[in-house]
Amino acid sequence: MNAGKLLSYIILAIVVIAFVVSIALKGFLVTVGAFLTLFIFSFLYKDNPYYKFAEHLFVGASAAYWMSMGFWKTMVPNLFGKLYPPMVAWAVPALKNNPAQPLMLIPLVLGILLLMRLSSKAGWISRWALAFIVGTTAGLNLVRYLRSDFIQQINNTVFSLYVTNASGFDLGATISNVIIFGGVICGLIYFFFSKEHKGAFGAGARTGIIVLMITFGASFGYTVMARISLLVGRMQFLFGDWLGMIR
Amino acid sequence: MKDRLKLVVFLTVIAFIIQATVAFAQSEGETADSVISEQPVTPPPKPVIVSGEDIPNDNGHKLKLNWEYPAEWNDSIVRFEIYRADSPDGDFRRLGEAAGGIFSYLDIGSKKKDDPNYMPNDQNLYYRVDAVSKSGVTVQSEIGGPFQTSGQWFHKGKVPVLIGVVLFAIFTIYFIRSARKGKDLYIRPLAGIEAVDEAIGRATEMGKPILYVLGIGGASDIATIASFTILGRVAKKVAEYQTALTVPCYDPIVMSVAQDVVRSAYLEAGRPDQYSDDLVFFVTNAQFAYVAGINGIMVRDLPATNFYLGYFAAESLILAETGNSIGAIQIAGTDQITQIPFFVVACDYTLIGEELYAASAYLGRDPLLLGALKAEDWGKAIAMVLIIVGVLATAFGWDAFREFLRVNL
Amino acid sequence: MNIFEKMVGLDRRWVFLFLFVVVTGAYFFRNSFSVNVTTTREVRSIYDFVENLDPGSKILISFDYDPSSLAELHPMSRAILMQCFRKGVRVIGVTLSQYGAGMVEEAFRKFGSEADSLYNTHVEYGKDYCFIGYRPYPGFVILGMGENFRIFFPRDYYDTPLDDLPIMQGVRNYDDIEGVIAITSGTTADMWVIYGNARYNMPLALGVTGVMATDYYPYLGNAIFGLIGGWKGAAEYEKLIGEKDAATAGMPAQVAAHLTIVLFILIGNIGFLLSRRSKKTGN
Amino acid sequence: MKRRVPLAMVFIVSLFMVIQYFVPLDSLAWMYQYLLDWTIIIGVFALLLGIWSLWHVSYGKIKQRAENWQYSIVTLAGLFIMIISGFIPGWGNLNNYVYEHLFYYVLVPIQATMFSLLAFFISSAAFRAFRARSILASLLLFAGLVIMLRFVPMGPVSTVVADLAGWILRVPNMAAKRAIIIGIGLGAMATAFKIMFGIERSYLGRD
Repeated sequence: MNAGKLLSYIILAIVVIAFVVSIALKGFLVTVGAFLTLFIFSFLYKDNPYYKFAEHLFVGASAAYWMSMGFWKTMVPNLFGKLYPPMVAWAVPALKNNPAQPLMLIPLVLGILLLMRLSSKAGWISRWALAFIVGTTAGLNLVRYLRSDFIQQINNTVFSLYVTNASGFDLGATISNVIIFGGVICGLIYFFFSKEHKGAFGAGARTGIIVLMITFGASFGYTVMARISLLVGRMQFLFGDWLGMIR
Repeated sequence: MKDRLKLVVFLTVIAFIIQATVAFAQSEGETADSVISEQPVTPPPKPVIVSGEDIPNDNGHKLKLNWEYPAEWNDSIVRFEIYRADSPDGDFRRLGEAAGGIFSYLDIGSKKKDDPNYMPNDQNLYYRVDAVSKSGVTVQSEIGGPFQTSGQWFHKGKVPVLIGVVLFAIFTIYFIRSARKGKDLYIRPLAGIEAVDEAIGRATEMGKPILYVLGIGGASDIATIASFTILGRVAKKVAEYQTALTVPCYDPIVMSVAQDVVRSAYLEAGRPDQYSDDLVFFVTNAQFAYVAGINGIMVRDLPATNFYLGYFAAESLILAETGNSIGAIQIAGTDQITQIPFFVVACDYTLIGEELYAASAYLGRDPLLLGALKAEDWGKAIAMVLIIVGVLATAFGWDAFREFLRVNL
Repeated sequence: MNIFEKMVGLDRRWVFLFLFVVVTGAYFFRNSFSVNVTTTREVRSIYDFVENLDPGSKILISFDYDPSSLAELHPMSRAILMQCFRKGVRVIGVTLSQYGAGMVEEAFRKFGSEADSLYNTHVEYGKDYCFIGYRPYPGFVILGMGENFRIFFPRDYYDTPLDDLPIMQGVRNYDDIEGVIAITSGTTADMWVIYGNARYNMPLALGVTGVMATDYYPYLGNAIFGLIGGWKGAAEYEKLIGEKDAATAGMPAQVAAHLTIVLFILIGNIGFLLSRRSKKTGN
Repeated sequence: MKRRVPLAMVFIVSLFMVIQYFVPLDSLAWMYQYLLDWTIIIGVFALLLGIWSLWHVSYGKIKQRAENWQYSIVTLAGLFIMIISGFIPGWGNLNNYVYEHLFYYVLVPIQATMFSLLAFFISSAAFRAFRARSILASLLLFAGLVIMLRFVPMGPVSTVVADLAGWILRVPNMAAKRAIIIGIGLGAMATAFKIMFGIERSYLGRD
């Protein structure tokens, strides 16, 4: 038995003992939560069996979680409940007296078509269902993006460059507005694909990327706060809820 | 989405009503104060229903009821109760109430026939308003009506959007046609795209796999669809070079599509035998479980190249940092503006926003796609012109321009 | 490999370990550190706004978040409410978040009694504050309140007619109150700007989560007069009112973490610049 | 059949979606609601495909005794325990003891911890990437540092830093975000257009 293996057995023993002690002192459920938390944190050092265990458990259980959710919250009330309400009356009594909607046969059929892809011969037919989904949202996105991301943003950028305040001309605000105006224009220039970034156009594009970089740095810096809050939250769980060391 | 649209329609409606109400209430108030200031002792007068207006730009089933009431009674009326029936001698149903001092009510009926609050379009409706005084006396108005509501064929507030759609369609069709005729279109180089070949080549040399992450979007998210096209090109190269490819998926529909895309790419490269559905597989559709799974794949399979293209949320940085720690070349791209900074910081190449959508045209060099790219550039040019003209117009105090761009919803 | 190259190529696990130790330590000993929080203009302007109100004036506070963002937003809600109660500024409370009502109701009662014990006030429902509850379609409600609170809220959360509440007497709409502070974790922030301020032009301030904050800075100075972002903003507010609580308690960990990151960035850059120089001279 | 039907379907459905945006009539809203409902239901059917794929890959690993195959047993155990507890008849409202507790004491802690790993990764990313390699990288570094330093008490300098941070967030931040959003709007529209007219059809595969 080599040293590495010996060490891993020692660690396993410690983990098991700590787990048992924790169950005895703090209860089963909070212990499970705490050990899974520690298992995930251990990934920061390197990949290890404990992380692998937590990861695989998480993947399997979460997939099934969403499956059950989808079945009870969507299939039952939205499909079966509308297709033939008495069928699900035992689960969702509120639906009992709703009229049956034969149109709901269409998603049922499309859904079954989708499952056909498991067959190697009739797999192509599943594309009908895909086409339906993609088509629905393509149309929806077309108008949505045009309105909120295009027209609305242009409208927001139309403002007065010259700013006055109570004491007259406001130099600072005016400069800021000019920078915003210039920044938007240069940013747009940067995104031009079919024109070479040369000369004045190239200068505009370079200014554009400068503004982008400043923004990326700032957003990154600001997010640190929110992420540290998450970590503090986990500390609170480990040292407070589990170990009871901080209140 | 639907909710949002509905909401916005509601908002316009209420804005209309509210402004009318205010104008109305204010004019009432001004004349009234001077007339009588003492509390009258006589029984309260009847409210008088003045009008019932159909709300424009909607599907009907909504009506704004206005009535008049002497302002000197404002303080002694607690509320008005509003009733509706489909005939003058029919069964009047209580709809709701308005506080004293308010002289209009927005009746939002149901469009469902079996709903007790059903409000038919294009049929006569009759209303009654009861004033309830502080002392508990209720006075009924005369029955008002008939009023009608109707749905409209076109939402007038959305004209700018319609113009936009039509203009954009014309541009796209024009440039696609000219591209088809063989007109050569220049496109500037994009570092992230040029790195794709090199990144695949590197993986091949090292004999390590390539990891392609489509993100947590659905098959209908624009970013995911852009990513499918890139996946197709990448998979074809990968098949030609005989490198291993791993595509873990978050959404089962995305997985199905990705399987099709990769299978066709292998077929096109002449290596259908190399493809199996195990290359493109489902992990789970829980955000962080998906990330945990991909992290595991990364540290165990040690891919030489990671692609993160599609829709990403907070997980972007977890992926990019883990990928970096195993020394992979990373090419990322997303249209999620909050995540772009993290990719820019932690990846070797990042396609910023629109560049992700453009990537498919770059990789395919298909004239149709290039034409559409040109149309996008024209869209940007128009945006710039609109902004510059708008700023100039505002400088000269001409606000009509800005008003035109406002989409009333 | 010289020392500078080592600085550049430092294993990131050292960064992790250092951060872990620092954050844990700072959180454990949070009461022994006092962090001098620098107050910013955007937070101070909200504080000054409330501070300059006369006792008896009224403001509307909209608590548009639910228990999932409670940890991040409750501290700022508490700080603002405490200041109002102490100053005698009256608060009309509302929530535009579906699951917010119970939480807000509880918060009012809790913070009210805290104010009573801390400042010797007698915060009374109906007189010093009221809570008019929740209505769906936030944009719609914001516009409606611009005309008359009674359009959507004929009665308060406890079903009392608004006119029976002393605080609501003579209050028709935004014109009769001094301003609005919206503490929000979602899209209602946009709605307050677009439908509230743009249409009725009342003074508006926002309190938002840390991730949202950068998106609302552009509105400062035109649509909103103040902005509180996440824990930092809340801690600033707690400092301004001289009443340290949850956000301040989280600050040592935040400051320590930020310092750690800045420190590592400096180490990385010094190493990078010097190793580049030593390479040049070596050549 | 294999290609024409789906492409025609995409065109018809997406055209309908565009039209319903401009026409506020009941009949269209009725159809629109159905379409959205159907999409969601088809999505749930697709989950079955997902579960099948997960089972297939995990089972394959176990059968072949591939590397780390033991952990695939854990995955399948998690999957089946959760499915069984979620599907037992009569527990349709999901208020099942095992299901709920697995959620609150297994899924929630792991998820929150995965999320909190970001605190570490954001630090290591800053350490590695915030280097003054070029002018652009220096700008990124500078803006990031200014924003982070606003946390750090530094006497009178703090006010200057705080004001500068506020300015960066108000001015360049706004300009850049607008430019990116307008670009995204155009790109998304173009992609939607290409899908509608069948120019972009990669999602349908090729055979």
